[in-house]
Amino acid sequence: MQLADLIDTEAGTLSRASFASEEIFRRELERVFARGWNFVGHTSQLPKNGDFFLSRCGTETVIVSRDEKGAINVLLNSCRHRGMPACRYDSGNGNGFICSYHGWSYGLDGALTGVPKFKERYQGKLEREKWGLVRARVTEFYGSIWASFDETAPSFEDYLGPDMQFYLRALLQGPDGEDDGYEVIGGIVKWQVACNWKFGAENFAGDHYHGYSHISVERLSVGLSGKTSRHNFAGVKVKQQPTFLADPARGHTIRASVFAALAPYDDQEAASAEVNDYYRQCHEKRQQRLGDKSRLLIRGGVIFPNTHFNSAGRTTIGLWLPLSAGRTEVWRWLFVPRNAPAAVKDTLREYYLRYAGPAGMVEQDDMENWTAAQRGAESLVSRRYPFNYQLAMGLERRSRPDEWLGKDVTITEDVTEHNQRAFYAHWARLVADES
Amino acid sequence: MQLADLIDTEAGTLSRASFASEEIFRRELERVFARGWNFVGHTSQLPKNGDFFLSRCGTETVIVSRDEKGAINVLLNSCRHRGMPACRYDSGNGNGFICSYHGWSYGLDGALTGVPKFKERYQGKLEREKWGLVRARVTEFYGSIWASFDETAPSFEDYLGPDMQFYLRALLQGPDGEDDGYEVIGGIVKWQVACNWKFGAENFAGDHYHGYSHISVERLSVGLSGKTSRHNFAGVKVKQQPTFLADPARGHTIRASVFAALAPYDDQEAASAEVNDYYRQCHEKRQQRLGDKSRLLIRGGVIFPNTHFNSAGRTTIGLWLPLSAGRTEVWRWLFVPRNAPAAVKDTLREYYLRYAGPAGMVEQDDMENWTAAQRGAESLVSRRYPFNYQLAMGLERRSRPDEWLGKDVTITEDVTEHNQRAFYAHWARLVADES
Amino acid sequence: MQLADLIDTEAGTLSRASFASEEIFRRELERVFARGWNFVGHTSQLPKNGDFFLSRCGTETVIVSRDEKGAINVLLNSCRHRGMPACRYDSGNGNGFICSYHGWSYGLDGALTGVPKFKERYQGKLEREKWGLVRARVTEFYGSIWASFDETAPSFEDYLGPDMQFYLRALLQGPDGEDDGYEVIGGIVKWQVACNWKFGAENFAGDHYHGYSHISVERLSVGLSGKTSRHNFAGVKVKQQPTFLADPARGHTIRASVFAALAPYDDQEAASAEVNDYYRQCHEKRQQRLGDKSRLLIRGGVIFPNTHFNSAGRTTIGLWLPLSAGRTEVWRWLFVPRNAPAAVKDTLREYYLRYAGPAGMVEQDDMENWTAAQRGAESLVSRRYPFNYQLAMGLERRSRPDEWLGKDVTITEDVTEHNQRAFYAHWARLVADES
Amino acid sequence: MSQDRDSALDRLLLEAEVERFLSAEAELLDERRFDDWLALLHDDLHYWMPIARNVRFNQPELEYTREGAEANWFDEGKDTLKKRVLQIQGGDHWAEEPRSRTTHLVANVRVESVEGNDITVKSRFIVCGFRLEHDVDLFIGKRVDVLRREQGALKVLRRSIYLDQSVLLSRNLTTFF
Amino acid sequence: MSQDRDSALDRLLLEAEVERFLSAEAELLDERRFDDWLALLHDDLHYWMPIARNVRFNQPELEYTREGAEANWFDEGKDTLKKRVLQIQGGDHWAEEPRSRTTHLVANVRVESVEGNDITVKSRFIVCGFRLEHDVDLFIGKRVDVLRREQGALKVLRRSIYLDQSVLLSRNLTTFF
Amino acid sequence: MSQDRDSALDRLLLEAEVERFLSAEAELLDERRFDDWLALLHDDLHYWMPIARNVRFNQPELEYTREGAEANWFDEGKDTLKKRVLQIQGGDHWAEEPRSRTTHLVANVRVESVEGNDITVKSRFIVCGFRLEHDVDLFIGKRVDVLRREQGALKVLRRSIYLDQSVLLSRNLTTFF
Ligand code: FES
Ligand code: FES
Ligand code: FES
Ligand SMILES: [Fe+3]
Ligand SMILES: [Fe+3]
Ligand SMILES: [Fe+3]
Repeated sequence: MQLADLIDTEAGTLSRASFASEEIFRRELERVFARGWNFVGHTSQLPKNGDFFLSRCGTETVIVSRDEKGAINVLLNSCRHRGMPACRYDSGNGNGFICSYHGWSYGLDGALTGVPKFKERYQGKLEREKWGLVRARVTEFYGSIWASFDETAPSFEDYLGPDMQFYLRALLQGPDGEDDGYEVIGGIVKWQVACNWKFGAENFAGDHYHGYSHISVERLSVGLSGKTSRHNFAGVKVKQQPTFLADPARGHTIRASVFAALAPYDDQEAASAEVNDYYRQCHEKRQQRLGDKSRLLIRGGVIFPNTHFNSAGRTTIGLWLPLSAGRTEVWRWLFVPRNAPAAVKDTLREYYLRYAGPAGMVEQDDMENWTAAQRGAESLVSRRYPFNYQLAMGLERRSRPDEWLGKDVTITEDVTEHNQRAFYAHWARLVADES
Repeated sequence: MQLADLIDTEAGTLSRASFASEEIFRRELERVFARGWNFVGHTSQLPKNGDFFLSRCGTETVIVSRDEKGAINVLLNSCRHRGMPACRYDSGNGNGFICSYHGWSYGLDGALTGVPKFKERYQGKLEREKWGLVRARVTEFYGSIWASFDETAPSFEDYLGPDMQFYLRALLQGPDGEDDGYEVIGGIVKWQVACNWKFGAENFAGDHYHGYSHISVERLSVGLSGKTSRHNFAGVKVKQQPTFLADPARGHTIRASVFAALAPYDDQEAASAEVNDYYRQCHEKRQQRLGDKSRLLIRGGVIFPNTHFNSAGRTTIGLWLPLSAGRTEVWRWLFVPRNAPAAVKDTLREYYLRYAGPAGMVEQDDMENWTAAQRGAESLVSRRYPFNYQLAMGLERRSRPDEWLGKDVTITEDVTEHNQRAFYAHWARLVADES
Repeated sequence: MQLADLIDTEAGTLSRASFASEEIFRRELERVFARGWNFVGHTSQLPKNGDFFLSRCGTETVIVSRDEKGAINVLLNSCRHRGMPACRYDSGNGNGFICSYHGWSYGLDGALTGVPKFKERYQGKLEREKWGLVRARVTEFYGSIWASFDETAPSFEDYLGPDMQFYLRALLQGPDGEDDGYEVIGGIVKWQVACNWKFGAENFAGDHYHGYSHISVERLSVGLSGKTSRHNFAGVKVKQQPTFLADPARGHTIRASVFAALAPYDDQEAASAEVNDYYRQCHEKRQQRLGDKSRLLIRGGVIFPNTHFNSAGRTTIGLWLPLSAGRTEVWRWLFVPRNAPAAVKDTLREYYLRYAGPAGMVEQDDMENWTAAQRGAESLVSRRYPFNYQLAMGLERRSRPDEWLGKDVTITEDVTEHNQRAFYAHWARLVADES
Repeated sequence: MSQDRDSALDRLLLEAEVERFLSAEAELLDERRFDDWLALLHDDLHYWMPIARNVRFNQPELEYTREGAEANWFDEGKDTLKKRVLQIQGGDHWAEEPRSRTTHLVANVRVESVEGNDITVKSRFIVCGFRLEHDVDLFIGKRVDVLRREQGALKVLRRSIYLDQSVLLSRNLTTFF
Repeated sequence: MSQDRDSALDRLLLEAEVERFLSAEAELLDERRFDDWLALLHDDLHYWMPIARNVRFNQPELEYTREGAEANWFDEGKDTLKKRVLQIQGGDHWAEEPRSRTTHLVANVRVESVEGNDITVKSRFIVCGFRLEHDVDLFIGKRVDVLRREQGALKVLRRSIYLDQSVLLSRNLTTFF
Repeated sequence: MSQDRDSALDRLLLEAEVERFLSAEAELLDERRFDDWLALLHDDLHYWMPIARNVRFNQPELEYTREGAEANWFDEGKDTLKKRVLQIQGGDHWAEEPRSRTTHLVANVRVESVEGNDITVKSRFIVCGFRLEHDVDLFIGKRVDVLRREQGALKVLRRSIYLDQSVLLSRNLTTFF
């Protein structure tokens, strides 16, 4: 299997080895994960100076901390002496970290502040400034925190590109259109799935074709109100056009709805007056704030490679963390509108829990199918037959309903595998790249 | 370790790396398993059109089905869209298979019959005839079903060769000598053993030297009647000569008994009149049907590489399925004479269950020894010392008691490692083959 | 990662790949373990002819036996026919071993004494003298038993070198200075740790810097008497100088104390009169026996590569057995002075049990830290940053307090990573060695 | 004296009733008699399984995510459990089709307190699920139930389930605890 | 009333007797007192462990192989069990020499019904077997026993064992359930 | 007759008391109420967990290392256990900081004999420990306790723990059994 042959963009096919080969997996780690930017958390998790929590950056465990100056740091959680994790608590508050092996101590910014026997036995020669915890490059973006360990990578803004900046900002706007409008619910949801991380990535990139996976839940009104079907969007009566946008040069993908026209709120949350009122007010504020652009509703997507999010009434951001070609750990942050009344926050929280994750009535069927599909990517004969990504091939276009929808993106309206094709084309370039 | 040096046919030794090296294991999968023919089941498992069951073909999970036309199909159980198993039931009856991921549907013959959004979003362009479930080559042989995914492999008959066709046909003849005389008992026995698959293969190929493994059970009359020792054969008073036959060009091996002369039945099943009568009648019918050739009694063997069987009063066919160099999954089909009275079928079933498999008083000791021997093949220093296959070396001959015993086979009478030598010589040729 | 770059002796750093790379692990097995000498047990485990026990030699399981002539044999525990362990009992007494697979039998010295069907089917041709259990080279050293499977390795004495012979002999001297003064307590302690074996090796080589690991136990008087702190040494009032000695050419390392002068016993075990009396008498006898050299007290060390020991009032010898880059099995022999009264033996036994091993209040924290540090050696980004071994670098010297402390060793007084540097320098030479 | 004895026996009878109830409940789940199982749940049931966090020894209050306030594995009422049952019963909930084979084991059943009609019971559980050819899930943890007696019958009013895994090592939680 | 109470206590006594019986039996197995164990088995014992299959939700009757008709892990009487015991006791049954160390754990013991001398009991089991240096087998499942009282003593008349694995993930079933 | 019944009920009450005691003890451990747990241990407690060896079928007496004479996993008194508790409580015993989350499950509780104030009890245990993100330890085995009644209260006088692993497959034994 030549790396250059993993993907056939003409045919719209991808080799199953992409999901099963440990050699390709190792290249992914080096060329895709070690070079990208990763979501590591949200400023609402660090209200006070001294606050910290553990997160992941691809394959790495990192400490995300707010130091005495209020600055946010992302630190490789591995003591420079013998590699021991400097921090072993999921979260907390303090003025630094002491390694439990030989007692080297580090500040909230990773500086090596204490070394036993520094004078007597290192004769003061140990270059402490060189032996602090490894610091990642960090960028805050409308409340979200991003990190990269690649000094040669572009800035986070350039990594996102102009269009994705627009979409990600929109994602992080509250229902009322206010920037940085969300806060994290306590408790990050973490679990493992026995499949390649890309099954998750391609699903969030824009797989509206897998409705059959969820036929069981369609019967059961698991929606926000518990009385409507599983999805719910800022409801207006006018036609909404599912739209799939991809940045082919950077591999980012977005699922969105574009409404035909501005329209009044249609009381979709009537089941609860309080919730309904909140969303009506938000709907109106948002129209005022964003005007015509309020017709764009982000439904989800993937910041290349493995930061995935869902929106459209429920906002979650997560990570597909590669453990091996056939095993993935998932982390999920649940968000609620910062200024919403308790009733809305509770309603959203309950909605997430019955919808997403290992106990989620919707995602359970995704996980089951991905795990089973992984076997089909692994076995000797079956892996000779590439996966098919031909859905709506040739229907993508650069022209778009509204020019403000983006400059560098390709777009397909209605169900398609366009976003997966863009994601894998970029992925395959990086994996095959010999530089 | 050069691949060419794995075996030393002069010395009668085989490198332990053959059982422990993951690199050799990968070559086995490509050169031995992907190129051979495998037993996948029996026509008695598919009485009606629409019947299907899951089986294995080396490393692959396959669907074996009888379609509307009554034809038997062996299909790779992996959806062509994203690899999901199309069927997840061990067996059943229906008119096809629907993939639970995106809902592609397939006919009993593997044809891609349904694709959601075929017209709207594939614009009818998806070449459905090219995207059906992968079909294996299939051959029925006296009720047994065989499959191969190698288009370049010879026909099953040529793969067997003339002599093995004769032996396999004989194996499948009922006690009364009637062709296709058996049916499968419901419930395939499946388990895993932490050893290389070849420990099983060489044992069934003809290891009559390991009696010491079974000294405990020899005390306990676990035979057919529960009153006699563990083996039982169509009993006649005349001398029976254990005979080991191998097809060196193809790697197949057979254990058999050849009786000195035709002789009357000797009531070995006297413990049960009904069983005894049945076997007496069968004995006589068989002599009439087969004449002099009825002196040949197949006791077991291996169709290269991993289809193994036991006979001689109890007929079972099984598969050694390679999971890794050090782990094997075993599948076992139990057979009873199609036309035997219930008492005979029950007696045989109970005999199998106390004899074979994880709960079998005989095979338990085989599994224990193979698992322990596997460690000896793996550890760094011990694997420098080859295994010894010198038993009765040089005693094999092409001349034979009866010319009808075979043209292309080599033969050794009485206990020997002749069959293992032939099995491994062929195996080593394929593994070292660079084509 | 070039093998030559694993270590930077100038900088005092070591690549984390040394602990995580499976490729380096395979080279270790071939170049470090298969070529060294290993402790396999103690003569006190084999009081009678016919006694045997199972042990390990690096990656191998071996039988250690005392044969009819009273000679000690170390045998690869793998039948030469198909690799089955010839012995499956942890210990026992008998006149040989019968393989449970095909019944080949071996003498206590490994000779192939019995082969079923030897005359009839091997026609007496099997060269039995060539097919006995593989015999290791064996050396007894003051009661300890050592083995090697490398015919090209130097003698055990040369492998030790003159200085290490002196230290090891001293280790094996009873508290009263008598040679071969110890016996093994029944029950070898065996467990597994999810870290590379070298975390254990470097710790025993001389890590007096990790006191922070054990701050919890310092509060709790787990010492010999249960009333004093965790360490206890033949107590005298004069200053004792912790001293670290390494044989750079051979990789052996020693932790010791050198007392400023001969001095009377100071009743450190006053908690128990009987114990205290015993140690006082030993102290005096030892001074008489060893004179000035009694000022040297061995505290522990490592015979390269993986035989580790602790002394200083409690004598244990153990093995770090490599299972994979990230997993290690530990075996520990506990010793008591052969001639000590029961009260002393019991006190020592209870001291070991609360101190060492998985239930040991001290070593539990070591195991926890090593396991956590292993992750830091494995993850993609963190493993780019080498481990730091700069403690007291440049303070080692060849001159020494007493010339009898050794000719070929380098020495550092007081806490240092000098011994780890010597251990890894030798290890890296062997791993990079292409011969 | 004999009064002590009587109350001791009363206690025994109550404990036995509770154990029978929990064993029978486990059986209904293993036999997939989900409607009968739902009938054992009080209409006001609260069913809660928190997520475990690794915290400093002096902050035990942070160890489990908070009910009704934070993310939890389960934090719901009977209505949602009913939907879960309906989903499995449809035969089209792929995560449970073909069905898992489960074994629910309850031990250390201890009546903690009795207040009016409410009995607080602590127990330990092991739930083992097998599905398809090779998949095994083993869930081990602790449970605190409040059982309410109404018209003589016991119903589960509150169930708190402590699973102890921090990162869930299984892909799904499709069984009931 | 006090009659109710008496019958309630009778039930309790019966349940306790059954639990003691099953615990004592488990102990005999773990202590390898196999002859004493055989003495607890009725001469007409039927001992059955089916093989589990993955089937469509609406075909539960196909989920376990049929006793007396299909392949099963065990489907035998006391005579065969006696042979299994003799095999282990010989010291030459290599799959059990050296012996495994087992722990038999029984829970959720529930008296399902009493008919004449026959008591039907449902339970859950965990059987853990260790052997040699590193081998571990964990068997988890459900059991249905029929215990018959003869001359005051209980004996196992029928034992149905549901293991729930489809492909057995262990090489051997050398222990008793 | 009714005397038989009375003694049968007495036995039941004793068994229930013992089960409650062991369940309550398990709960204290899982809730890390270690001081309360120590209070359940008799001052003369002997706490013993031998190491298992693989021996010939006819040498069962060699299978477990000997108490007070050979190497054992545990072979100690209350004083050492107190130290272990103090070590964990300090928050600086890294092998237990952050703390493990444990589930102690006791089953097959059987009163073997009663002699004066001493009750000999056999049981089976499963102890499951989770710590940090992914670490799981599962300990399964058998226990023999001698409980002594003093001033009405039960205390653990002797505890023998049979773990059945020969090579311990875990790095640490930081929990209590
Ligand atoms: S590993 Fe952190 S101080 Fe040594
Ligand atoms: S994987 Fe089968 S339809 Fe998509
Ligand atoms: S493997 Fe030992 S005799 Fe065959
Ligand atoms: Fe989905
Ligand atoms: Fe055999
Ligand atoms: Fe230490």
